[in-house]
Amino acid sequence: MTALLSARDVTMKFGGLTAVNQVSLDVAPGEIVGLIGPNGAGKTTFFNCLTGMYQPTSGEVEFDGQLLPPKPRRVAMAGVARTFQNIRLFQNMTALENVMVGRYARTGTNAIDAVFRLPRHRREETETRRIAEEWLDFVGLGEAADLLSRNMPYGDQRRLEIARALALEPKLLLLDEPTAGMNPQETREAEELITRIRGLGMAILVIEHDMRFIFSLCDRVACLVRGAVLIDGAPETVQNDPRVIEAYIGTPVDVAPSADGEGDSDA
Amino acid sequence: MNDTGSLVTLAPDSSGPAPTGERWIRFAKPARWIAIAGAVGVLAAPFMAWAYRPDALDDVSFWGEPSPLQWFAFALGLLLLGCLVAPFVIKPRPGRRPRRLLAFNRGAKAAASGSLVYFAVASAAIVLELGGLVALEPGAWAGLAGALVATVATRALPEGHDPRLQFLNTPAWGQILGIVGAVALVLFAAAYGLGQDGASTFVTFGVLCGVGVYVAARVGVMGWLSAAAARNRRALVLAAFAVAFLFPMTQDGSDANMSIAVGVLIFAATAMGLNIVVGLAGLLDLGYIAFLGAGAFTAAILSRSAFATLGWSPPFPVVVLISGTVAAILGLIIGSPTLRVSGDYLAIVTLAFGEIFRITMNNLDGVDGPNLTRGSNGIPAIPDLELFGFDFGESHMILGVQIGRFANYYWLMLLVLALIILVFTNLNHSRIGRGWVAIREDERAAEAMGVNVFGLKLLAFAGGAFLAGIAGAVKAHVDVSVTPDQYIFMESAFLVAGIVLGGMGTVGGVLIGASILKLLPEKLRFFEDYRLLMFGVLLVVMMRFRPEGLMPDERRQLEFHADDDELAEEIGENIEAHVIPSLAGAPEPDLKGDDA
Amino acid sequence: MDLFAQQLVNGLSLGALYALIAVGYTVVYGIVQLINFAHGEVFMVGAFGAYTTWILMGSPSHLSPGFAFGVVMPAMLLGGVVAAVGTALLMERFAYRPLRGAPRLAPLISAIGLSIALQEAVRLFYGRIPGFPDSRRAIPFPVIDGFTGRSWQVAGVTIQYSTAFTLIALLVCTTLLWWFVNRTRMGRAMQATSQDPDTSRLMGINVDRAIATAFAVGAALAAVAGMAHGLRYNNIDFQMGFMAGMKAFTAAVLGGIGNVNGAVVGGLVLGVVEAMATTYIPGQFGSSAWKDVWAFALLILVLVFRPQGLLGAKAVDRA
Amino acid sequence: MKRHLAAGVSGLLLVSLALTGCGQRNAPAAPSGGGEGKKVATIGVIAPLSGGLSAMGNGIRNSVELAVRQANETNAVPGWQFKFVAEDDQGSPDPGRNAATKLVADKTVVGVVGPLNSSVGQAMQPVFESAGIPLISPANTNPSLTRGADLANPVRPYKTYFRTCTTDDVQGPFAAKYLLDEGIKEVATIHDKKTYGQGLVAAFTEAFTKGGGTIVSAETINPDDKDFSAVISKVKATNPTLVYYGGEFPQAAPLSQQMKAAGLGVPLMGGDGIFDPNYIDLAGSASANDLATTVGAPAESLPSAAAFVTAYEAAGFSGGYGAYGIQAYDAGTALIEGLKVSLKDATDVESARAATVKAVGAVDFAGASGRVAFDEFGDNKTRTLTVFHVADGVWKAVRTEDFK
Repeated sequence: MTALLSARDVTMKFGGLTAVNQVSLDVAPGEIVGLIGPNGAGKTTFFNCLTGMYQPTSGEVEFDGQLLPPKPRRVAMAGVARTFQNIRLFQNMTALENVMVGRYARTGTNAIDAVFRLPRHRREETETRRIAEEWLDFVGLGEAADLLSRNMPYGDQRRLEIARALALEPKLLLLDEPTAGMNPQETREAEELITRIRGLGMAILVIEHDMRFIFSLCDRVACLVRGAVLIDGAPETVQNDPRVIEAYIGTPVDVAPSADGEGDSDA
Repeated sequence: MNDTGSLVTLAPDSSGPAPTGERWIRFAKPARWIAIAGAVGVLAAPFMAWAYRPDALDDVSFWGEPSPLQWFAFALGLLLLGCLVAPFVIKPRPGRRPRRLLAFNRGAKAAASGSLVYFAVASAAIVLELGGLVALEPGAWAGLAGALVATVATRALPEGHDPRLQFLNTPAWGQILGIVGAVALVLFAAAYGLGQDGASTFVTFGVLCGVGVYVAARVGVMGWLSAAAARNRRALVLAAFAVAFLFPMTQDGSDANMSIAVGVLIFAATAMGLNIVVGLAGLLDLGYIAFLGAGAFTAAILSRSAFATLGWSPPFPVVVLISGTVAAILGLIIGSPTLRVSGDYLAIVTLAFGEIFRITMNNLDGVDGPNLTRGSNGIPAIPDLELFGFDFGESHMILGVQIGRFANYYWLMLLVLALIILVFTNLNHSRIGRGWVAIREDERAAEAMGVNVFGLKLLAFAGGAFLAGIAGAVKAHVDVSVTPDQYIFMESAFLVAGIVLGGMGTVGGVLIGASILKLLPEKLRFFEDYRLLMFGVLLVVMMRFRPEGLMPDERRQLEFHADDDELAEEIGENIEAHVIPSLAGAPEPDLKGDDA
Repeated sequence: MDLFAQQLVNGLSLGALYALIAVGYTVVYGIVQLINFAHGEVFMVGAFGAYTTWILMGSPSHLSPGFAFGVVMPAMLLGGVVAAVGTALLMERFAYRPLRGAPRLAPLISAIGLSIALQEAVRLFYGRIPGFPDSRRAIPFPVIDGFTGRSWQVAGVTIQYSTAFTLIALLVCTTLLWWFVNRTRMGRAMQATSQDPDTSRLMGINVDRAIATAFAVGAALAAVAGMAHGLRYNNIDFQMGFMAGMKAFTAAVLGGIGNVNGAVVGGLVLGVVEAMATTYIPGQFGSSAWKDVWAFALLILVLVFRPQGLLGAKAVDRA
Repeated sequence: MKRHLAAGVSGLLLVSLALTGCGQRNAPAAPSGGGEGKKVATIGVIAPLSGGLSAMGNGIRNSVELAVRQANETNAVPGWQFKFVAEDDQGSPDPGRNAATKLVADKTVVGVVGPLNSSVGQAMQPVFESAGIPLISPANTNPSLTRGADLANPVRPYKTYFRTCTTDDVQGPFAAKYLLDEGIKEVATIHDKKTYGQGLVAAFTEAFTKGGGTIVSAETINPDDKDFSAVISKVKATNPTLVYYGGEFPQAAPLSQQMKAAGLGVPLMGGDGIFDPNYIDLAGSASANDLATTVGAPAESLPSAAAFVTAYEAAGFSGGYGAYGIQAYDAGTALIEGLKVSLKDATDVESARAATVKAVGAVDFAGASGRVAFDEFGDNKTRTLTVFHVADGVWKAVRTEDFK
C-alpha cells in the first residue's frame, strides 16, 4: 500500500527548543489516523509543518508522490485541507461565504473575468455557490448559510470550519481537536460527521484528546510525546501501552529523576 | 455606537418612546396645538425681513418677498405643519388596522428641531456677517421663536410607532420614480449649493439639506427609499450617472464650479483606486499619490507640450494605457514587499516609497539625473486633449447650454470614475473580492485554504495603481502643468482620510468623503487657515468614535468593532433581511414587530 | 582622508540625533506594537518647550558660560522634557489608549491625524501668545555664548560643541534608559508588559501605567533631541518633526524595532550612510538631493530582506 | 434678572424694527458710494492669502487694492468705477486654477494681478488665455512663463500674460558680474532644486564661467533639509571664496550659520529670496557680510517707491506690503493704465477685454519700482538691480545699476 501522506524525519526547532523531533508518519488513502499526546507534545507544531505554515528545520513531507513545499497555499492546492485548534473562521463573513472561500483554490476566475463579467466568472460563481451550499448541507448547516459566522454557536463554528476545508475537495483532511470544548451531544454529532467524511473516501489525520473518540474512530493511532513518536499502531495496541498511560498521567514519583530537565516548556 | 447609519438601518430605530415623552404624554393634545402655533410662526417668518442689510445670506432684508433661503424655511414650516396636522386628516378606515406608514410625530419632532437649527444657523450667520444682534430683523426672531416653541411642544408628543412605509408593496415604476425623484433632488441641491458664493449661505443651505434628510429619515421616507434603492440597484446607478452627467447643464456655461467639480472627480477617482488597496485588500498605502503622479508625469512627458522631454506623443488612448501601465508597474514594485512585510510596516514602506517618488521626480532634471521631468519646474503648457476631433479646450453649445473646457473634462472624468467604480464593484463581488475579505479577516487561515495571498495583494496594488494612473493622465491635461510638489505626503494622507471619512470599502462612502474633503475647503475659504488642523483633529476623532466612516461597509464596521456582539447581531439580522426579501421576491410586511 | 573623517563626524552627529528620536519609536513599539507616527511631533514640541522655557526666563542672552551651562541650558532641557512628556502622555491617554483593541489601521490613522494636528496647532497658536515669535516660519534658537558656533579642531577635523553635546546626550540617555529598564521595578514591569500584556495584568502589573511610561521615556529622549537640534541648527520650526520622525523611524527599523540598542546603532548607521552617500556616490546620483532616497531605499531593503533589523528583535509578522 | 432680559429683547426688537428698510426686491439697487451712473469693471487678485506664503500674498493683495482705490479716487477712467476682488490660491496650482476660473466666469472682470508662485502661474495661464483676460504677475520669476520651453529661441506661449518682476535669468548674471568686478573668481554654488533656486544658479553659473570665474563645486540640497553638514564639508574641501545660493531664506539662513560653524568662513550670496530681515534673524551673527541681489532700486533711494510706501502706510492695511508689494502695485497700475485706453469708449467689459490685453502690452509709465513697460514677451523692460550686504545686522545697499 502506498502512503498518501508520508512525513519523514520531520524536525522543528525554535531556537534551542526542539518541538518536533524526527517524526515520521504515514497516512494511507481513506485511512483515519489519530494523533494523541499530552499538551505541549508538539502535535499542532507537527500539523503546521505538514501544512507548510512552518518550514521544518529538517525532514520532508511527501504527499501523493510529490514533495510538499513549505507554502500553505501549495499544500492546500495539492489537496491537504485543515482546521485549526482555535477556530479560525472568517468571522465577519457569512457561513456560505466562508465555504465559498474554501473553493478558491478550485476556481480560476481572474481579474479580467471578474471586471468584465466574462462567462467564466458567471459559470464559476454559480457553481461555487451551489457546491458551497451542498457542503453546508453535508455538515448540517444548510439553514445557517446566511448567518455571520461570528454569530454562530460554538459547535456550528467547528462544523463550518470542516465544511470550509471540505470545499477544497482535499484528499487528506487534517483536523486539529475537532471536539475541543464541545458537550457530549455535539461530540457525538462530530463523530458522526467524521464517519460520513470517511465515507467520501477522504483520508483524515486528527488530533484529539478525547480518547473514546479516537479509539472508536481511528484505524491507527500515533502518540507523540515531547516531540517524538512514542508509539504508532492499532488503537488497541496504543490504548494498552503503559508508556502512553505514563505520558498522560505522569511518571510515578519514585522514578522521576530520569526524565527531569525536559519539562513542558513549550506551550 | 449602535446606530449603524448604513442605508438599510437609516430608518428610525425601534427603541420605545423617550422617557421625557413618557412623562409629558398627558399634555400631548395641548402640545400639538402649541406646536401648530409655533409652526405658523415659522411659516410667517419668511415673509418678514430677517436682516437689516442686504449683504447677509442671499439678501433677506425684504418684507413680503422671500429669498430662496427664506422659501426653504417656509418649506420646512410646511413640513412641520403637515406632520402635526396629518393625524387629524388621515384616519384609519373603520374596521381596518391602522397602516402606520409614516411616523408623523417623529417627523414633527425632527422638523421642529431642524427648523430651530436652521434659524439658529441663519441668525448666527447674519449676526456674524453684519456684526451684532441688532442686525436681526423681526423675521429671524419670529422664526426662532416659532421653531423654539414647536421644538419644546413636540417633545410632549408620543414617539409613536415605527414607520412601515418601507414594507409597503410599491409597484416597480413607483420605486424607480421615487429614486429618480430623490436623485433629481440631489442634483438640484448640488447645483444650488455650488452656486452659493457666500460661505454663510453655503453653510445655511448645507444645514437645510441635513435637516431635510433627517426629517425624511424620521418620517420613514428614507427607509422606503433605501429599500427601493436596494431592490433597484441598476435604476439607482443609472439615475445617479444621468444626474451627474446632467450637472454641467445646470451651470449655465460657467466654468467656475466645473473646475471644482473636476477636482472633486479626480480626487474621488484616485480615492476609489486606493479603496481597492485599503478598503478591499486591507493594506494601508500612505504613498498612493505617487501613482496619480506617475500617471500624470507619464501623460505630460508623452504630451505635445513644448516642454515634454521625450518628443514622442502617441494618441491619448495610448497615453492613457501607458500611464496606467507605468503606474501599475510601480504598484507591483511597491507591492512586492508585501510578501515579507505586513501591517504597519507596509504602511511605512509605502510612505517611504511616496517620498522616493517625489524626490526622484524632483531630481530627474538633467542635473541630478537624466532629464525626464524637468525637476521642480515640472512640465507646463500641456495642451488640451483632442479626442476624435473633439477639442476639450473649446466651448461647445449643447442643447442651448454652453459647455466649457472644465465641463468637457468633467464628462471625461465621469467616464473614468464610472470605469473605476465598475472595476471596484465587480472585483469586490467575485472570487477575488472574497479572497480579499478572507485575507483581511485571517491571512494565515486564508492561505491555508488555498487563497493566493501574495498574488491578491499584488493585484490590489497593481490594479489600484493602474486606475490611479489613468486618473493622473487626465489630471495632467486638466491641470495644464505637472510638478512634483503636487504629489506630497499630505495628499496621500488626504486620500486615506477621504476613504476613512466616507467608509472603507464602499463606493458611496468614498464619493461622500471625497466631496467633503475637496468641496468644503473651496466653499469655506474663510476657514482656510484652520483646514489642516481640523483635518487632523477629524482623523483622530473619527478613529475614536466612528472608525468605520460615515457610510460604512457592514463587514468593515464589524471589523472595527470586534468586541461589539450586539452590533454583530444587528448587522447579522440585516444581512439576513437583505437576503430573504431578495430571495422571496417581495418583502414581508410583518417582518418587524407590531409596536416595537 | 580628512574629508572622510569629517563626514564620519558629521554622520555620527546627525545619526545621534536620529538615534535619540528612534529610541522613542522603539520603546513604544516594543510595548504596544504601535508605530507612534506622531513621535516626530513630540520631538518638535520638545524643541519648542526648550525655547519657551528660555523666553519665560526672560530671554537671557550674553551669559557667562557658568550660568549658561549650569542654569539656562539645564532649565531649557527640563522645560523641553516636560512639554514633550506631557504631550506624549495626553496623546497616549486620549488618542491611543481607547484604540488598543481596535484593528491596527485605527491607531495608525489616528497617529497621522495627531501628527498633522500638532504641527498645525503649533503653527497657528504658538505665535499668538503675547511675547512669542511668529511660529509660522522658523524661529531662531537662542544663542548660547561660548557654545553656539564654537568648535574644536582635531587633526583637520572640525568637531562642533553641539556635535559633542548630541553624542554625549545619546550616551547618557541610553545608559540611563538601560538602567531604568533593567534595574527598576517600572522597567521590569514594562518588559513584562511587552512580553504579554494580559498575563502581566493578571500578575498585578499596572499595564496602563507601564505603557504610559514607555511613551514618557520616549518623549523625554525626543525632547533631548529637540534641544540638541536647536543647538545644532540654531532654528526650530513647526515642520521639523516630519522628516526627522521619518528618518528616526527608518533608523529604528534599521536596527530592529523594539530593540533599544538597535535604534542607536540604526540611527548612527543611517546618519553615516547619508553623509557618505553625499560624498562618495559618484556621478549625478551622488548629489545631496538623493540622500533621502538612499535612506528610504535602505529602509525598504532592510524591511524586505531582514525584517528583524540589523540587530534583530521581535518577529515582524504582525498583521 | 429676567426683567432685564425681557427689556433687552424688546429693545432689540424695537431697534431692528426702526432700522428696517422696506425695500422692494428686483428694484434697481442703488450703488453704494459715489459712483452713480458709472459702469463697473472688476480688477482681481489671485495670491496665497492663507498658509505659509500668506504674508507675501496679502502684501500683493493690499498693494493692488491700493492702486485700485487710488484709481477710483482720481477717477482714472471717466465713466467707470473699479471693483476689487481677491481670491486665495493657497500657493498651490489646484486651488489657483479654481480661483482663476471663478474670476474668469465673472463678466465684469477686466484683468487680474497674480499669482506669487510660478507653478501656480503655469496652471492659470491657459484659463486667462482662453478668456482673453490679461494676467499680470508681480512675482513669477521663471523665464519659461513668457519665453516658452526653449529659452534660446524664445516664443511667447500666452499673449495675455505679463509680469512686472524680473526673471531669474537677470539676477544671476547680475550677481556674477558683481562678483567678477570684485575680483572673486572661485565660487561654489548650492541650490534647493526649486524652480527659483535652480534657475538662479543656472543663470549665475553661465554668466560667471563666461566671465572667467570658476565654479569649484556645484551642490544641491533638499528644501526640507535641516542638516547641511555633509554638503558643507564637501564644499569646504574645494576652498571657494564665496558660496552662491539659489533658494529662499528659510534654508539659506541655517546654511550660512552652519557654514560658519563648520569652519567655512566665506560669505554666502543669494537672490531676492534671501533678501529678508528674517534671514538676518535666523542666521544671527553668521550672516555678517552675506550678500543678496534684488530687483529694482532700494526703496529709500527711489522717490516713487517712497511715495508708495507712504500711501501704503496711510491706507491702514494690516500687515506690510511684503517682498512683492511694489511690483504688485505696479502691476495694478499697469492694468489701470491699459484700461485708460481700452475702456474709454467701451460699452461693456467683455467687449473691451481684447483691447485691454493690447493696451496693457503698450503701457509705459513711471511706476513705484521705476519705469514699467513690457517687451514683446510680456516681460518688464526695466532691469534695475541692487546688491545688498549684511552689515551691523541689517541689509545695506552696495550697488545699484541698470543691467542690460
